[in-house]
Amino acid sequence: MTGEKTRIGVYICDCGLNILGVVDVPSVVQYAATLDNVVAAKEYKYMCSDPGQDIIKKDIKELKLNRVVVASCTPTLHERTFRTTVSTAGLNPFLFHMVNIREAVSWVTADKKRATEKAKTLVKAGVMRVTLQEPLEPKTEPVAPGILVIGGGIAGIHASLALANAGTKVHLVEREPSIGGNMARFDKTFPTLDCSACILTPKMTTLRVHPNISLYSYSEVVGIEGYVGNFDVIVERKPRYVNEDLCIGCLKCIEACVYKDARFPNEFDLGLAKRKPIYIPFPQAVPTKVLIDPDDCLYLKLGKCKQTCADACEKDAIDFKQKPERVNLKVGSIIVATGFKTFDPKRKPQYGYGVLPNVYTALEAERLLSPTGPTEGIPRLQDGTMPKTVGIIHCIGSRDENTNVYCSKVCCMYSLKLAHLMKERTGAEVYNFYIDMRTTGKGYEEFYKKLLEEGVRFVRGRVAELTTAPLSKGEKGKLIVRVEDTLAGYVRRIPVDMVILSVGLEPQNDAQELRRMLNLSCGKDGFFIELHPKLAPVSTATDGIYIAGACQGPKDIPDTVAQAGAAASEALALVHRGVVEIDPYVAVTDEDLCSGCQICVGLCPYFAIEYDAEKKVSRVKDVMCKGCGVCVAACPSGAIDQKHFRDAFVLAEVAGVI
Amino acid sequence: MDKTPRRIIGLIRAGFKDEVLSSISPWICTSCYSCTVECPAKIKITDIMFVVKRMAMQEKSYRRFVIPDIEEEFVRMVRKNGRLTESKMGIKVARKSGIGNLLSMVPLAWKLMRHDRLKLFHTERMVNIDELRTVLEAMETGPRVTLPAKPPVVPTGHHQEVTA
Amino acid sequence: MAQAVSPPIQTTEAEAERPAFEPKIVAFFCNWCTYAASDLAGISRMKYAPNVKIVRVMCSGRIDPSFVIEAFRSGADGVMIGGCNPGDCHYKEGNYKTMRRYMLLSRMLQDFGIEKERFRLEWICASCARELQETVDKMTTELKRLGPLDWKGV
Amino acid sequence: MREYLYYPGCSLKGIGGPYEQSLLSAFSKLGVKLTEIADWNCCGATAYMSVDANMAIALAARNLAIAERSDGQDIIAPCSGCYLSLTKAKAMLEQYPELRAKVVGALGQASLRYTGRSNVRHPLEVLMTDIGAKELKKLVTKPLKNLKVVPYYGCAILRPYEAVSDPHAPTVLEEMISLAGATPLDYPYKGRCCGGMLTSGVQTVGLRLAEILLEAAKSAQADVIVTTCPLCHYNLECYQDKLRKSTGKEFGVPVMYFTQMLGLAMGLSEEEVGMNRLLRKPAIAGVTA
Repeated sequence: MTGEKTRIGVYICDCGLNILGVVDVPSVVQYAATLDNVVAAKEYKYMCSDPGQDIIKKDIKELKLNRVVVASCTPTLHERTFRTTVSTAGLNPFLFHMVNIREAVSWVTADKKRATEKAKTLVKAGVMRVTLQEPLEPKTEPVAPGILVIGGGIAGIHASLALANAGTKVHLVEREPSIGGNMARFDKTFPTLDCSACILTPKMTTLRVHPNISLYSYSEVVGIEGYVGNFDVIVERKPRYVNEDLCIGCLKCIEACVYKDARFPNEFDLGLAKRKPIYIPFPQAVPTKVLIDPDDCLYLKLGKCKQTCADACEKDAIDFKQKPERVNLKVGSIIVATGFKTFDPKRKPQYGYGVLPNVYTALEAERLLSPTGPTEGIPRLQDGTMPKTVGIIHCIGSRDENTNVYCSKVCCMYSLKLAHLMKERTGAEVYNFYIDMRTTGKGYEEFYKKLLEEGVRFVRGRVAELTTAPLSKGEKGKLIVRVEDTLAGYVRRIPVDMVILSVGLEPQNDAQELRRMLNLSCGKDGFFIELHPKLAPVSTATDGIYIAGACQGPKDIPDTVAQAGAAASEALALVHRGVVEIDPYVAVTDEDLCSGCQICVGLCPYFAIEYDAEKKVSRVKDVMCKGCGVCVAACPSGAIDQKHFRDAFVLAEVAGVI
Repeated sequence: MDKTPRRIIGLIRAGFKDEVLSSISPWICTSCYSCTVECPAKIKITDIMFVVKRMAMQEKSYRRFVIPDIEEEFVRMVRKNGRLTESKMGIKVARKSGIGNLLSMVPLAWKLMRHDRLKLFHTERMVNIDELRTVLEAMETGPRVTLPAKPPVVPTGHHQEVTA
Repeated sequence: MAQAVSPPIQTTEAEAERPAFEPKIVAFFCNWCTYAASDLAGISRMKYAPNVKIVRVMCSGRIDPSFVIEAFRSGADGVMIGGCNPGDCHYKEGNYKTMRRYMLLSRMLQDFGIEKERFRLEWICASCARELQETVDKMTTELKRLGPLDWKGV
Repeated sequence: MREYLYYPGCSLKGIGGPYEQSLLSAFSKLGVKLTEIADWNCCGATAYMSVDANMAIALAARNLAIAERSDGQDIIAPCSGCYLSLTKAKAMLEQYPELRAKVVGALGQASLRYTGRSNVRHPLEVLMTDIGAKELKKLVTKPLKNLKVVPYYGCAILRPYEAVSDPHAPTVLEEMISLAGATPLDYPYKGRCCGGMLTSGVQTVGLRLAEILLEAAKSAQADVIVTTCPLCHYNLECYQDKLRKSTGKEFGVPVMYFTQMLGLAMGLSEEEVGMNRLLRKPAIAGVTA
């Protein structure tokens, strides 16, 4: 290319009215034409469209362009598109530069004149930068065949099965002793009132025996290194104190435990039922293996116990000496399906959760309604009687500037489901206190209508408070719901026996830790952010990592399953391609300039720089360099530079923007 | 309360100025601020009630009843003495709410006097009332500062189709 | 709270005729957090001062002190560096290096008479569009108050 | 020695007399000096704010300006209404520069200077944070054993400013009650309005609010309701007769100030804390004898 005259084509996109509505594009084109080395400057309605790309291709061939600048949206959106465009026309893709005049100009600038000026300045800087750019070859690397799925709720289960059925090796990591997630806690699902266990359990057992799936239950991902195609994962398996390979799930040990009564709160039942120190979380648990809680077990706590459980085990599976174990995995991509937690209603003291009797969260109500739950599916009050009236209060913690501003999406529907089941099981009069009914799924509005016909009562109004202080005889011993009935136009006091708080969905407590480990982004609400809300809904800003289910935002089971399938297909596409292209923005040393001080060696977080003691120079190992450029900025002799981000390129851009 | 706070806010947003300014609800508000700390939309309802009351006062469009009268009486007394004399205020209030009410308060007043908490002929007042008057008069010169900067009531609204 | 009321800014007639000073600010943003925040600001249609021109780098750790000095030398009135929050760096710890470099460089620039308001380091996460908008506007306002930088170089 | 400025407000000079009396004797027992703000004026209360906000703020600001003369001292405003008016005025003067300019100018006409440097505090919060539970505990010589107390905060010290305690789940008064050796009852309406001005203006509403509070206190089998505000005290104490006539309910719940409770626990006599000025005295073992 040396000696050849620089010929630059500049293409300015109107983006419909997105750019044109604010920036005077024709004047930017006119201006671009006057810049050094620019041989063509053109405007088009949508540069990213086929005809738009064709203009560029044609010009490269006919006008013999050897540099291209496109001024349009953010490079995160279309840099790859245009690189492909220029390379199909025979130009090296790295002789292209993209200038952002939409997200960085037209959408963020109020004054049209100043927006146009800014666009001109940025185009000038882009032209100055591209003039210096050099051709590069993209790096390709093989993709490891396995896929890691984090989280064994319905999202993780569905994604794992989809991948495994396609012949891919899956590693599923679940932190609880059993997979199944929250769906396993539900009795029925809305709006079809399918039995949750009946549709979930077969999937769980299929997963357990699937030859392509390695299940790590009661385990957590504690470390992830690497990048798309090549992730090194460390999984920590918490000790069950029961050898998983030997345990056959006969449950004789539980029977034999020295504790004759179950007296420790069962996590699966949210503390509403009790279990022994040695237990199985719920009957359909997968894997069907017992475990021992070291905080409750006499032997593990005090070192003293008759160990009747071990005696009862015919397989000698009980192992009090078990220690946490670490497993190293190599995977090509990762699906994050870590789910949600429910809003803690103690943050809204006016609803008396934890203080007043017979006030439950919706998830607790699911257990009360489950045949395997503490009341065997017939909800009872704390005194053992059946409730005659039940109040379900919507939007707890949701749509509230003081807590979560977002709508949790599933609560209206699950509240309707709970109302139906409550009425069906107890015959109670059920009130729903709602702000708006949001029933926007298939068959959802019909379900709402059905409940209206069933005689479930609906009061539109945000409940002010729940109190036990009666103002009349009829209110004595009741929970009184104070609410402005905005349809009737009165402030009402409605006495009920039981209250269900329809708590919203929140990100898991440790979502931030996982976010850091995986280099993901979270929104203001703490849920993981997708790469693009419309066109890349399960991808993330980190290549090779996909998200599915409620860790991305509140969603119901159908949406979760659909997303899990989408994430599986994205991950599969990557693994099947077998290779991944990586931007070659690596650091390079000029051995003539290197003084051998080795400052860079210590700075590199990837150990990608080695010191050649013989020649007394440092050298960057291409394959290990991730292209951050930290060493470049630190080199005291100016001997290191970064491909595509050379000092000269950045400085040209700086000179351009001033 | 003829209109709930939610309705008052709704009417303001829809531009029903007359309906809002003639409502007794803002005057019934004891400014306990419960709504303000609880509002899921962080609307400062109590402060808006104050704005509505002030606008109604300025435009003389409030419904005449005991509360606005008390508040005006309060202001008069403070301007005169710099402080409030509860006994005198009490008598005025009781008188405004009817002769029956006034009489019904007599036993209580008597009790309070006996417990040294009410002095019938005492007036609570500042020493240097002129200083306070100087400040208040200075406040009255020049334009009034509107609080909040943008008043919440929009000027016109579509009116109800049917009035029952 | 030392001063009861800050006096209104007085404009003389001569000043009023001159076009208002618009500072030039170069913003080096890392690709993963702050540049993503600027994209989000765009998508959310948040308006901010057009004085800021963004130069994208992969990591704030790539920002060579010479970039900053060069920017000031060629006429920038302010330079902003935007990176990921501590602990959130896409390249593990590039931003820590940025922080150390920034502190040194900031002191050095102050010695050369460049006010510290002219050179800022901001951690702005990918979803922090609002912060981005506020920071950019605040810096622009501050620089308007400080006036143009008349720097002849080191 | 700790020193504070004291802003009594109109009520403490009248119906709230026992509050002033017990506050002054309790603080003097603690060795804390309270200096009454010289020639203070009415805080403006809610009434002035309803008529004219500019004037209401100026009224409150004059008190703050006078307080600033005693440099660095915090203002103790025992009446919740005064506490809120003064705090609010200060906040609004920060929030609205235009208003501040006007008020500063008007105060200037009377040679008063306002900078906004004095803090407004409620005595409950001063006792629990500045003096501290540990120090107070030492001085409790006559714990009020077996006394079941309803902690009643009312509105103005809890909302909308959060300086005294958590507006949703306040605890500081309960701590004070326990400290005095008494038992704080679980009371659902501890931050609910007492009726405010409505008890005299619109009795159908005002007395109803007082009734709800008294009813709940009675059903909690309270020996006494402890309040932090003269208006709450008046509404809850003085309307019990009237409520009996209108509703037929006999409440018979005594109401006292937290400063009276603390004073008694610290060994002050009934007279010193003005117990004889209450319409109905709580039965406190070992005190009344």
